[in-house]
Amino acid sequence: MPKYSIFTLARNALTGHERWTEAWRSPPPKDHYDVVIVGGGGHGLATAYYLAKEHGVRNVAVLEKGWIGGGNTGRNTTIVRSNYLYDESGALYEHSLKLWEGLTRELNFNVMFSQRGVMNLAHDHHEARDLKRRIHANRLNGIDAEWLDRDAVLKFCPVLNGDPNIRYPVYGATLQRRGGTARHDAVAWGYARGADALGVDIIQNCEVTGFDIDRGRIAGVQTSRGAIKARKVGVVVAGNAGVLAKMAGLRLPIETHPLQALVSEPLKPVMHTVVMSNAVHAYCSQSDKGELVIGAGADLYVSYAQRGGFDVIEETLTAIVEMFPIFSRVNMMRQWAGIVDICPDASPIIAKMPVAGLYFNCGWGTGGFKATPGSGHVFAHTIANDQPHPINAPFTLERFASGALVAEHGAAAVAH
Amino acid sequence: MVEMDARRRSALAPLKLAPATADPAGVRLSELAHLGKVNLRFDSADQDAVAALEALGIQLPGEVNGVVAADRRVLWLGPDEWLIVTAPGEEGAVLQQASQALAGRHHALTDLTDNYTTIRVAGPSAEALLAKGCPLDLHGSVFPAGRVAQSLIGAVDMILECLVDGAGGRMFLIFVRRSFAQYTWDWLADGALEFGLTIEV
Amino acid sequence: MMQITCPWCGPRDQREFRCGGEAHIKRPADPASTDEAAWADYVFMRTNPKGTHRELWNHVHGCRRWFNMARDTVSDRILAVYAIGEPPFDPDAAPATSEGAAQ
Amino acid sequence: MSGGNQPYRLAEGGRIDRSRAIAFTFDGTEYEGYAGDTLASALLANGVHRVARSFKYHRQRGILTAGAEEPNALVEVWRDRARTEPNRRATQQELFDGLATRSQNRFPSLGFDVGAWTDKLSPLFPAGFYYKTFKWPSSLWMTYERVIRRAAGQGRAPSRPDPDRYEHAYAHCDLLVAGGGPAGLAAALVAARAGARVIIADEQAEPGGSLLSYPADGPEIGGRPAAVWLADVLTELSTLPEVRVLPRTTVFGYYDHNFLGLVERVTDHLAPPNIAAELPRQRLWKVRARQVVLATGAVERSLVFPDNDRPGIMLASAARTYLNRYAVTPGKRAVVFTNNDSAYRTAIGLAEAGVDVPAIIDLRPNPGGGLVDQARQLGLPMLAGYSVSAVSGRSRVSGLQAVRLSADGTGIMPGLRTEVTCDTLLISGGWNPLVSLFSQSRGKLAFDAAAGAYVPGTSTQEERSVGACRGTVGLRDCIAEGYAAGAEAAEHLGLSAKRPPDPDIDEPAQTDPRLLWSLPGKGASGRRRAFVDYQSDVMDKDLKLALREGYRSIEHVKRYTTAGMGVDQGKIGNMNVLGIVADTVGADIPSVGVTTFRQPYSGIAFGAVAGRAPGKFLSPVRTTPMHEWHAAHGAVFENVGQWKRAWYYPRKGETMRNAVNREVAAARASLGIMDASTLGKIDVRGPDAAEFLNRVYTNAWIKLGIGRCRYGLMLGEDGMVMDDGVTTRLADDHFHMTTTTGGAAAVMSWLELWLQTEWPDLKVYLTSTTEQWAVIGLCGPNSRRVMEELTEGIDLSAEAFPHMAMREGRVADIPARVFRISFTGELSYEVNVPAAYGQAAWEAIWNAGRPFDITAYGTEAMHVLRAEKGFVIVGQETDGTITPIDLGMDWIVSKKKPDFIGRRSLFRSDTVREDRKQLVGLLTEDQNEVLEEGAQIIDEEAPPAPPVPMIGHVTSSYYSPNVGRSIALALVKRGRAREGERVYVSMPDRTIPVTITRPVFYDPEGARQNG
Repeated sequence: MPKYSIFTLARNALTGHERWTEAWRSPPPKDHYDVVIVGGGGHGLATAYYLAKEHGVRNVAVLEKGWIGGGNTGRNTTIVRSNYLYDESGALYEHSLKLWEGLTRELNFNVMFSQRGVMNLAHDHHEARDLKRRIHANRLNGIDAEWLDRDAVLKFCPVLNGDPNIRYPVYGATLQRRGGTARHDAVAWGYARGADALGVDIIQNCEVTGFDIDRGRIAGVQTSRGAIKARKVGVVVAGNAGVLAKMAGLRLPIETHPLQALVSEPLKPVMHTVVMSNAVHAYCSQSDKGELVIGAGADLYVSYAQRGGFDVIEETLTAIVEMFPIFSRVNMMRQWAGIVDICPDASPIIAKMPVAGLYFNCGWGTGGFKATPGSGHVFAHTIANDQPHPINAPFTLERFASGALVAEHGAAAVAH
Repeated sequence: MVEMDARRRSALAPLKLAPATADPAGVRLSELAHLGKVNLRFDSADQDAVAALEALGIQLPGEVNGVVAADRRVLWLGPDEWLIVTAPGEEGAVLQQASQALAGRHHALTDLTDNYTTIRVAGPSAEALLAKGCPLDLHGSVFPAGRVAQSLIGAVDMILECLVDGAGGRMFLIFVRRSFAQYTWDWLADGALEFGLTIEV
Repeated sequence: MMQITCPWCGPRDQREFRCGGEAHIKRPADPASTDEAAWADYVFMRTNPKGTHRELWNHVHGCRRWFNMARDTVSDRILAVYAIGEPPFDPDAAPATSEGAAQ
Repeated sequence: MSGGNQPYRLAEGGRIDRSRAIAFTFDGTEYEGYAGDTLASALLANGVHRVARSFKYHRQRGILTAGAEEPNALVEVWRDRARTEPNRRATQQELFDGLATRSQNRFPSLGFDVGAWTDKLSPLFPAGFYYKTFKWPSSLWMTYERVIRRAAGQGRAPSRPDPDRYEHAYAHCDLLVAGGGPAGLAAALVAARAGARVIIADEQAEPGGSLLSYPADGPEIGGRPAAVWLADVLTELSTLPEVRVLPRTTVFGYYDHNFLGLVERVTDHLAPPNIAAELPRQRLWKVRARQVVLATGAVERSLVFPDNDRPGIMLASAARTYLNRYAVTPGKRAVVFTNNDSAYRTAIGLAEAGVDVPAIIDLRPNPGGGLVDQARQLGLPMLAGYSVSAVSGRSRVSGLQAVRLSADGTGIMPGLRTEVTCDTLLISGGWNPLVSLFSQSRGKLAFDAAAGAYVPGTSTQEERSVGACRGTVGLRDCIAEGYAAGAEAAEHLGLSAKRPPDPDIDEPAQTDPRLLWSLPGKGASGRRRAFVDYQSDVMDKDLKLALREGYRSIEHVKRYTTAGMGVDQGKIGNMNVLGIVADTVGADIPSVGVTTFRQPYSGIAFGAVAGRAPGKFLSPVRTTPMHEWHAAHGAVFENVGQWKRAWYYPRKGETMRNAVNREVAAARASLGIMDASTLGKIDVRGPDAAEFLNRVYTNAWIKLGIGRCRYGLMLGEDGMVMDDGVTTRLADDHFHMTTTTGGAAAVMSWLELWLQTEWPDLKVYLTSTTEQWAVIGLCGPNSRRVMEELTEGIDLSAEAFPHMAMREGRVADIPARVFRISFTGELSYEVNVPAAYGQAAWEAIWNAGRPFDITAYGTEAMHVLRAEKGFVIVGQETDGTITPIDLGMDWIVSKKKPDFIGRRSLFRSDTVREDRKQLVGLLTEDQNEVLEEGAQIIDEEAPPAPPVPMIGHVTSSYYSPNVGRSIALALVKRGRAREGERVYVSMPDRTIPVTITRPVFYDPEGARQNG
């Protein structure tokens, strides 16, 4: 794998960059793999990478029906944080955040993880109560979190609307300084390049159409490019989890909803952190290109259409202009939607399935991007050892029967 | 007409509506305070019940989203739900007579006189003003006088009724819940500025 | 932005409605004697189909009536609206029409 | 040329109003233009081409186009600090008196920009360079990023809030026509004549589209000059009552079910004094159309050759527009460089206008067709089979080198080259039909190999594309298609339309272009700068690098190189990207795939999408019938959902805590009054009403006596507490239900859901009466005495009117329902009167209460009073994970009822755990220490290193003047079993020891409320 650095960049400049080699191969599928990962998004590629790197499982294929990183990985608003309420989620997302902090070097690929801080706004004392409950829990779980009063909030993000007489004035906010944003495509590409270097086959334009199950045990998958045998199959397909589950005869507590986002035309940067508000209901950051990256809630009906209603865009930009009145004359440049897999308790499922050798990683809903490294890391462990890593042990399918949910609606309320 | 108890305050009374006049007035706004409003639920397949109500001057509209204009105006709200609108103070009589007429039948008669207030939107730009926040097709060919619909005006639920105004054109009555009255009024008045606003009190 | 035909009020903008999720979910006749798994299936598990979805909608800003709707979740075309209590819409039985187009 | 102060303005012609000269500034220099000019045409009239610096390499850039697709000429329009508008297309900004504009993305000036070093060093910044560097040491990324962010962005956001208005309007029509060019107008006309309700939206200041760019002596339409035909059509449309023509209006989005979004720019073209304050700056139209005709036209492609981005290089069609519509010549000596016929019109037009045209360079070895012949007849020199291999001049083209292409067009024939001096280079790479809206409608695109362009294929909505956006060439066919589409649409609407005969127009037939996506020249790719996407500074070699590095999918190529991701969203460059990628991988274009077109078609202001909602109308402010009284008595209000509730009533000099303490004490000592009108109220009526309540509440309702009240808990099917309230039996078949303030709407639709879908057999009607009633809470030992003074028709004695009963009578001579219920544990009454009487009743009670020093108390005092009694608040003691058992409310969960909503979930293995969090009380050692709500509880005084095990959290915490100390409610694991134990509340700086108690701090026996 050709190393990336300022020096190799300079050397290649002399030859007009004609000597760079491909970041990952595009081999034809083999007829057998030890592990097949279905879904070439960030989570799937990370899973393959850690399988190869930490568990020595290198005869691995990642099957992607389109192009890698083309689903929610390439459509999300790239917010990374770990300030969740419950111990189980805190451990999962903090595990992920720690991996983020070393990811650029780990992958020798700049994922531009920018720890510019994430603020969750409170607009009255009732919201403050819930947010404080969360930061107290974060602190005791070793997750950095602090409370900013109104003045501190406006100092930290001066472009916020500081008028005390508006409908929902700024009351205070939680701040996780280690949170921030990352470059979404780079995460997929970086893991793909890393996994490929360790021998993983990344196979695009290869859609899984069925599972081969032999006496309750997975035997392989049927794909648009033929049958592929596999001892184990890990499925990480976000919004399409239900479709794949059905192929395996499983039912999931998941509904697939559109989640919309938009960006503005590039502006000279004026906003250097991430601001989220549940009450006014939108969140916003400014990319290194200068675009305001904006999102809000998911549409409340099942859809695979990657579309959603214009009313959500209206409400979202209303909230943005309310919070940032100086952005009113800024242009929306592009809007789009992903399809997200929402669990009743707003927490994921990372677990063995009733079919032996079959594993699902789904239900990330509106907040999966931030978990990419951690999700891949514990899912790889679960697949390699056929038992969960302690961190993902609580995130089973069975919890919906027992009632042991991990209700993170508060921490995940404004979709991101 | 029953005499009005001076202690009753309409939802918009606190606004102390100041008359405003613009020329030309694209929109004329006013509050119709204290109209009697009785919500009626029952199964209109029961012809005897329907007849008994008709005897009281309460005639159900034959079509959905329809209105029967009379002293006791009946607005269609749903397959088994209507709003009976009367002159101020008449609601008591309607409640009492109608519940006798429907006695022994499964029904609900509920006084909602104070639950709603009524805002009249008139003038050549009335439709354009409503179109700023109402997703209904308000074109005269689709929503003529004698129609009613439940929908949204901005962020507020409303019952919208279309009537003939004096000049033979259309005017609209908006029924909104009391606590939303001031917000709705402000929203309408602000939106009417570009057309020229007259407030009638 | 869909246009949904309320079985009572006629075609209205999607904004007037709220989706109530999957329709025709059978509540166990005797919850007390229903085991955890079956109960969880009723409370939490969903069909979530890629294709025809039969779902509940409420004309929440209109007549407040709940009704059934069949919609293609890939195209968001509405295949049918029908009253509560009617049998589940069968895509093979009925010809598809788009509400958006039909209006 | 007119010379004077507009040296490039022709002496006559054009659609500008020469009687109205308009002064404007660009980068501080004063210029003059005419009414009807755009900023671009006026600048060109003054000989100004260089107006911008490019995004990445800071190269000097000129005006490339005459429309929304402009990738280079983005300027800042400056009205004042609150009204700066970044990234405005100079080609779209209409001129108005005093228009002040600035170039962007340069420092200190457009002429000298320190950022320009990036161009020199561009070999170090190929596509995706940032993925390969700035990685070491990782701790420094934030520093690198700070530097990168300085270079980022283009325009600047305003520094003050936007003072302008934005309006929304819903619109419904039979036919929406997007694009007011010949094809669109033709369609609109036919449908409108048939009586259809038609909306025509056009981006420009006046409808007409391509017709506006025809020379005065251009082709005649059915014997009428194009301009006359246009005027006639517009006149007829204006006479048809159901037609709305919207100029300056962009159809930006095509959504599901024929819903389209339009933005009308109402005042952007006006000078400040002429803008009426109540006029919106822009209006967002939300259109539901039964039929749609797309007539959005086409944009010309550029050609990809070395230094194809120099100022003075312009699309040939744009030059034609400036020449004919604005009477402006782009230069004095203009070379035309093309791969198709259409550019010859420009050459001919310029030559006829007296501009020197030293060469027409055509990629085709043997160009043919009528326009080519006309050019020949005019004796314009032609270089057929030639390409441009080099351009000289940095701030303005000064000359170029033309070379003979090899047969396959990939190489250069040695020897055959000529130098041409010129100040303008007009290019045409063929045409891209604007299929953006069609694609947004989810129509399937088809590829036209001859034109090298995607065109509309199969439609999925009620929509038709006509004219150039469908790939149609030639005015006659465009208009004919318009007529046909208008007629078809009308027929689909059930109208009978008459389709006019196709117009007879004399225009030369055109021949196919020669599609060469990337043209040779400048040898070593290190020195070559051939731009595919001007907006994002993407060159052909960047695309090849991406492919070389394995980014094969077209989406990967775009994302890696950022091609098509700029403000023009690739309108000019996308086809060239696809062509170059296809050539490089040796595939045909369709197999490379097409990237999806996203809304909006072109940028629209956030403010327009938000409309009037931000600020005053963000969300309704709901007020109670007594609101005015509270305000007059100094109440501080708090938001509870959309409601404004009186929070507390501070007297002069009182802090919040003083005021609340006073209110809390008074309510128990003598008499308190509070406004409880916001509670949700539902009238439940019908023979099955009691059975219905039995199913939705956890406790039993069948036997509740008439005139009696009962507290109820509602659960979700998951067994978790959802809402609570007191419900009263008014008659055998009639109940008055109350809900929490915040839960009112949700509970109503929840109950309707069960009634309508699960239990349609139950005979029950629900009616919301929340706002029919004003509710006045009277609380305290003296409340009965006040009631006695005011009440008629009710025996108020404890025996006749016990706790949890309701009586009807008159209070202050107002018909009232009086409930003896209490959320404070005191002797209390809730007086319900019709809302219109609310303030009158309140004032009467207030006056009658004066002898008892009646005290108004707000929601904060109410919280303290109920906490003293350990009464829970749904949403504070509960969070969607709490069962009644967790709250210690087993007493309200019926053991006898076989079922109620959520019952089964209470018996799941996790919900029956012994160690679940349970509601308890907490007492601090320091009686004045008020714990922080939300604080977490731990077992150890000295917490270990994280993660620290947490056993619960504080849900409510207040100072209680009645108990004389602070009190708190909390949820603690196994809490009930740990009564009396000491645990610790963990704060960042310390741990606070607390003792677990029963969650009741005052009058545990409830003697007072029963008194």
